[in-house]
Amino acid sequence: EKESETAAAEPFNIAAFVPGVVAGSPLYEQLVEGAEIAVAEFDNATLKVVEGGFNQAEWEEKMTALAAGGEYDVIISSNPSMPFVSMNVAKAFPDQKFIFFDAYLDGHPQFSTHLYNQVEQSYFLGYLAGLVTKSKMAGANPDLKLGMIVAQQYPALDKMMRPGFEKGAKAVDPGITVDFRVIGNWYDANKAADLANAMFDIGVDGIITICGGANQGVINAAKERGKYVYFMDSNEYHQAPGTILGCGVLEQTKLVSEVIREAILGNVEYGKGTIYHARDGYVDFIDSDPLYTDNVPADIQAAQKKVVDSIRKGELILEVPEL
Amino acid sequence: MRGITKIYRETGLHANEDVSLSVEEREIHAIIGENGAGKTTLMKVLYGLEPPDDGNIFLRGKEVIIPNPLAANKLGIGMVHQHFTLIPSFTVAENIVLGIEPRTKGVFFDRESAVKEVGRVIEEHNFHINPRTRVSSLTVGQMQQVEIIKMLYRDVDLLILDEPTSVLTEQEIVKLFENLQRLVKAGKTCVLITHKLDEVMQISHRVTVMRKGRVEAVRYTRDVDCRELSRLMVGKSVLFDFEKKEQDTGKTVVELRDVTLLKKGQERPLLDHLSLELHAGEIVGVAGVGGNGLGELEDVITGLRHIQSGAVYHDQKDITNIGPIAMRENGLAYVPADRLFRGSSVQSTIRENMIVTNPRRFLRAGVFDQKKIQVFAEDLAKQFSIDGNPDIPMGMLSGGNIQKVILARELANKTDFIVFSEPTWGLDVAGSEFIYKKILEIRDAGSAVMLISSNLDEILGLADRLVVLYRGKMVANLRNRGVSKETIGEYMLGLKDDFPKKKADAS
Amino acid sequence: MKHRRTEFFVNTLSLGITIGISFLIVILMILLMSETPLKTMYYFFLGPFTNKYYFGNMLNASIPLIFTGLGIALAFRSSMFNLGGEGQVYAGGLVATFFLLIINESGPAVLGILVALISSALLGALLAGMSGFFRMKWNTDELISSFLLSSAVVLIVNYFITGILNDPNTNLLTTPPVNERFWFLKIFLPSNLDISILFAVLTAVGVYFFLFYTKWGYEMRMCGLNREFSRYGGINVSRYMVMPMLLSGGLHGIAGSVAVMGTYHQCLKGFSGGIGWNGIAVALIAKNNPLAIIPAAVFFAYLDAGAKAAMLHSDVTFEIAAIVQSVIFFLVTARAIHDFIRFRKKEVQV
Amino acid sequence: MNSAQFAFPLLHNTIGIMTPFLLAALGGLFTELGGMLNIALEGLILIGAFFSVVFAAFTGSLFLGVLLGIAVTMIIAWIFGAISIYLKANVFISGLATNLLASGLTVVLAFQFFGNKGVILFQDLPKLPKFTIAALQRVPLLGDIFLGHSVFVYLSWVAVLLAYVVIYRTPFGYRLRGTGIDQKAIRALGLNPQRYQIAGILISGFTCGLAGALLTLQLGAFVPNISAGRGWIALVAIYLGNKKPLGILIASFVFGLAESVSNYAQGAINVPADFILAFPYLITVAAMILFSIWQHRKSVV
Ligand SMILES: Nc1ncnc2c1ncn2[C@@H]1O[C@H](COP(=O)(O)OP(=O)(O)OP(=O)(O)O)[C@@H](O)[C@H]1O
Ligand SMILES: Nc1ncnc2c1ncn2[C@@H]1O[C@H](COP(=O)(O)OP(=O)(O)OP(=O)(O)O)[C@@H](O)[C@H]1O
Ligand SMILES: [Mg+2]
Ligand SMILES: [Mg+2]
Repeated sequence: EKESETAAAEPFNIAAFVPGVVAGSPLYEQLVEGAEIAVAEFDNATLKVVEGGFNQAEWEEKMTALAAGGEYDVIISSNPSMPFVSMNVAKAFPDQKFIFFDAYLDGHPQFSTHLYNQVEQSYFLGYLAGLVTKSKMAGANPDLKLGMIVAQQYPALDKMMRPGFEKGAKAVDPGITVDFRVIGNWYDANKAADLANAMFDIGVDGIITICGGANQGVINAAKERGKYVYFMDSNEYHQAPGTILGCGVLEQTKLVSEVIREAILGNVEYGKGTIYHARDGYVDFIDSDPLYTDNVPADIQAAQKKVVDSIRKGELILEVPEL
Repeated sequence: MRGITKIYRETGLHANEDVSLSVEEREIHAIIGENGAGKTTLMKVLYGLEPPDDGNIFLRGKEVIIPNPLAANKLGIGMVHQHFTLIPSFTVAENIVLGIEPRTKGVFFDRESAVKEVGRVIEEHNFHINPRTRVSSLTVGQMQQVEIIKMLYRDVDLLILDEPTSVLTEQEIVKLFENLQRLVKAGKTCVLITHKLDEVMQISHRVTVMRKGRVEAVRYTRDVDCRELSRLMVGKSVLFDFEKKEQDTGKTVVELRDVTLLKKGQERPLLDHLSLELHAGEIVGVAGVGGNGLGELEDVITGLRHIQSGAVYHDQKDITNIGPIAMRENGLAYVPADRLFRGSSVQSTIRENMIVTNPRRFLRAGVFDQKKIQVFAEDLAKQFSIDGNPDIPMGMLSGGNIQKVILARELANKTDFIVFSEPTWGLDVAGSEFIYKKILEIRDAGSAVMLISSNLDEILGLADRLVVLYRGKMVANLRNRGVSKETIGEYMLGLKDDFPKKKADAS
Repeated sequence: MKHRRTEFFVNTLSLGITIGISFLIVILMILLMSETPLKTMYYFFLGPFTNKYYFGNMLNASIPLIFTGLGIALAFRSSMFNLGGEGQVYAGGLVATFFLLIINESGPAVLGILVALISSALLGALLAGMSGFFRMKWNTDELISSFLLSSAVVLIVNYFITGILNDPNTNLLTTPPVNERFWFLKIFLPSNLDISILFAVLTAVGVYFFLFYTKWGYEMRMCGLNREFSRYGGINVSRYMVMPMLLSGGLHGIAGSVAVMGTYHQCLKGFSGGIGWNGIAVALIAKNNPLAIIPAAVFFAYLDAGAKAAMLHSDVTFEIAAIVQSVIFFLVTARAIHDFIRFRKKEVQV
Repeated sequence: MNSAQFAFPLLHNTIGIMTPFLLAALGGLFTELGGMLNIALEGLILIGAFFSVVFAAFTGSLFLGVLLGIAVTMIIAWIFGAISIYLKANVFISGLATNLLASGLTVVLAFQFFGNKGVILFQDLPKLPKFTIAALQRVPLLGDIFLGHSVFVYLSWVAVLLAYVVIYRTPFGYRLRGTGIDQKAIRALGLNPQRYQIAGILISGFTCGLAGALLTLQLGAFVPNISAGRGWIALVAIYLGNKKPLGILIASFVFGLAESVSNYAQGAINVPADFILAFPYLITVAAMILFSIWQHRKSVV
């Protein structure tokens, strides 16, 4: 209440540029949600959400259109590539400020960037998957094989998520291998299911799925075959209890709402990149959900908790490589 | 039919104007008239293919409305079109029953009873065709029989035949007429559209003459003669006589040596060890019953089709299988039988059609000189009295004018041998005469001419030498002196063969 | 002459009616879907003209469409179907980027640009030409083979962009940017519109000239209208199965390199998305007339720009553009409408 | 890993993968035989996919959902056909337009009704029934490869048989084929060729509706663009199958196998994924060329 009075004088307009579509992408949903929370606290703040579609070649132009109008005090977005997409836009409109989440670029005076330690996020899941594949759970088999299905390859995936997941699994047993497959797009859910089935056929019993709309295919296939799925970015246990065994999340809603609040108040420091870790509370593994506690055997839960806690406390440090 | 008027919407053309026609039971009624006189249109109205703009149709005294061919069939009216409407990949029986198929259990096509019923109709009317053969392997004459059987299968009483003889050979025509007469005896009625006056005289009981969309006259055939009919048709009397200069033949221009053309899956060669010479200043007329290699000879001598053995020479130079482009460079000019599809591009302008054989000569610095083309086109139009602005699409011209454009174009280049195939198909008397005059001019100018035709009058009238093909083999090669139609007929049917030994040699 | 004028009148009128109907459908859709229909309509129809940025970008978006439209029209004119535009544009963009990255600082800029244009044209021509060649040699349906080849090419280009040619300094899936020397001059700041629009217009004129004033163009058209006739007339029919595909592919390749040098300055993953497909629509709207392709491409870009503006400033989703475009395609080639007008005109005259 | 162990699941998956191609291609065959190019298969599948799942969720019945989904697909197919045939539009463009319409319409409607342009998840949709006979499950080959698929798979086999019978054994089939070969001949018989063409297009709408329903119902969700190029492959299958139902079955199998192999190969061989993804297309081109060489040889001496 107080805050809104202090800043009531001038309107503060925010545009959220979504490089893709909101629905089905947890991080984008959280971007919008977080921004909405912050904006709701101020009478003078407005939010416009623009979906940029899947063609990254069009992002720059759409971003430019947003900046060109000059109506927005800050443009926010979420995606590792956005600082690079916006470089020329920033040059053309030097007064425009940008805040990027899930992205990192230090030193650009118009940008404020906020990156999550996704090595930790995927490490959580890799470790759990490792424990499960060695366990006697109904869907687990003696093969030391896990899988990863992605829509396409991109730097954050290759540099953080894939190594993080593998590292986590190998921490359980160095003999575990991770089978890696690509769909080629973000929407062919049926192909995702086919790929998942092909993996199950060769002895994989748990898959981490990072393929947007096509995730649905992986979940479905796993459910049918009694295998397991590990999910990134949001709490999705309810989608398939007992199939989705673990969810590694980023507290994007929280971070976005906090950062936007500061932005509206004029306290954001541009020109800086920040990395957020599990120890800061922005990267986490969901182990409190009853759908987790009820479906994962107690011994595995215990082993998992040990590792998760040590990362949460900052005892086990997993560095983010240079992107 | 009374007071039929038909206007084609797209062109605003009055194809029929206040036309009345009455046909009596059990008669053969001929309709004649120049191209475009409206004969086909009138019959299409009767058959329910074109709605009339005015007028009524009466059948046995009762007025009827015929919305479509199916209704016409039900009323006992059947029509055999000028261009066949058969599906080549279906069998004879399948083609005949199409549209009123016998069924089993109400849903399935009953192939067995189709064959049986068609077989019964064939037998009943004394045709000789196997209902199980594919239409694609039939001769033109047989296809026409299939069309007629198709109508008989539909149990029609009135049979309309649109120019049935234009694609048939003498023998096939005889056969057709026998069939028609038998049908009439069996109680059917025939309407016969034709351009050939002798046929009218030979078979019809009555004749209606049409001109420019109107009925010019109706006569009993026994009361008129050819001369009067042709006067009625064109308004003036036309004489068929070819004023032909005697002329010595020159050197050999083109020679075919042992040419053999095969088709995969077919044992009998399409052209069988054919040897033939074309001399300068000579017209070689090639006759034959359809399906005996005339079309193939046309394709081979113009380079459109490759032969498997033998050779072709031009001025002693081997030009075997050099293809159509090189053939033209060797001095070929060619007026094809299929003038709409092969001979012209109907969507292109007349101008564009005129320059196809030698576009290079209109280039200046690699670019078309539009003025030069214009002058050329206008020039040809004048020389050949072609009606029509050179800028309109070729397809808008009448059949006769299209043929003139083709002829003009083919003669515009320097040529030393020219192939005509069915040059007067579907043309009226005046048009044919123009073409004949040109053919003789070309010969007199010293070119070698090959005239492939199923019209024996044309061949006997024009050719210096007569060649007859039978089953792809040459069975006659005679000087055209006092040869009778009957003799040629015997060769065409394979009753006579002047070269039987050659065949033995070959095998 | 009279004939031609009537045709022109009929064409224009029927196009007008088509567009009118389509716009009515758009208005209806906006009324149904938008809570602020007036605002949405304003941006949809006038958005592209509200500022220089939108207007320039609309024209810029038409540039690759002109090239691909011309490519399609050339092939269509000789009855060949090039359904592989997407892959040819993409591959053209990639190979141009590749050479520009290699050349980088060396030699004059014009030389680099020429190398880029030529290499993209050659690669595009090769890809489409293969389908033409298969057609000529074995009668393999070029429509299907070009589509399949293109689908494979898109994936292979993806590999190069995300693999060995990927820019390590960015998180974008793209090659590094090419040297600024090769960037086409912007002529309508702040928009992206660059000088290549002139190049596109010139190319359209050139293609028109080629088709109607040269022997090859003439022979190509004759083959397109009637192959049997052309063979009979002594035209090398086989050549005109391959040549139009080569030219078509070449123009598609150039569309790719022009987009790289003019707009993107690097080969971004997926930049060719839609350029190839929309070229087909543009060519068909223009009835394969090279000069009519210019307005057709601009019109196409206008619809896209309008939908984008409506999405940015109002509450409808961008995909309504797809619906509008589909309605326009449906109607634009509907010959019945055309005939109806012609018929009417005749009656009035009579 | 021994190869037999691999072969069974590989083939089992192939059968699943080929089903949408097969269904769409069989319907498209009827359009093709009527003498029209059906570019719209892709869009029709998408329409079928969207409406089937939405209606299934809405009515709570898979059967009703599929039925209504097919009905909508046939309506769109009818629009495509009517514009091509009665308004005499170029089928090529109207086909492209149908695809465009489908991709636009599904997203716009999704946005309008679900406020969402991404995945639309239908949680409590009934599961697609699978066909398993416990007694036969153990029979080698049969159990491993041919059983345990969703009902759509078996429907598609029935469709092959049905297509064969309709095309070669019914008056409708004869008239349809006749229309494709020579419209004038059909008209001269007093039949209306346009009716057969429309019927051919409606049939393609029917089977594309089925194919689409399979894609979303086995998933319990709609994802924009879920048809993912399957309609194009189906079109290829029609040509590759030499425009015959059995040929189409084989062609669909070939493509399904190529795709299945590429799915398995991604884990097994160390080649960039994009190349493996391109493999089915390249295989199909190769098959097409070989097929045309064979046809060419047959027609030339
Ligand atoms: N499809 C058509 N569209 C427009 N006009 C046509 C069409 N068909 C014919 N015409 C016009 O109708 C007129 C008569 O055509 P038709 O072919 O019947 O002539 P014709 O009497 O046979 O002439 P000819 O004796 O020279 O062959 C021609 O002048 C032609 O321009
Ligand atoms: N579908 C059509 N549209 C426009 N005009 C037509 C059409 N069919 C025929 N015509 C024109 O109507 C006139 C009469 O044509 P019709 O076919 O009845 O002549 P015909 O006497 O049968 O000539 P032919 O001896 O050449 O067969 C011709 O001028 C022709 O060009
Ligand atoms: Mg295991
Ligand atoms: Mg006639």
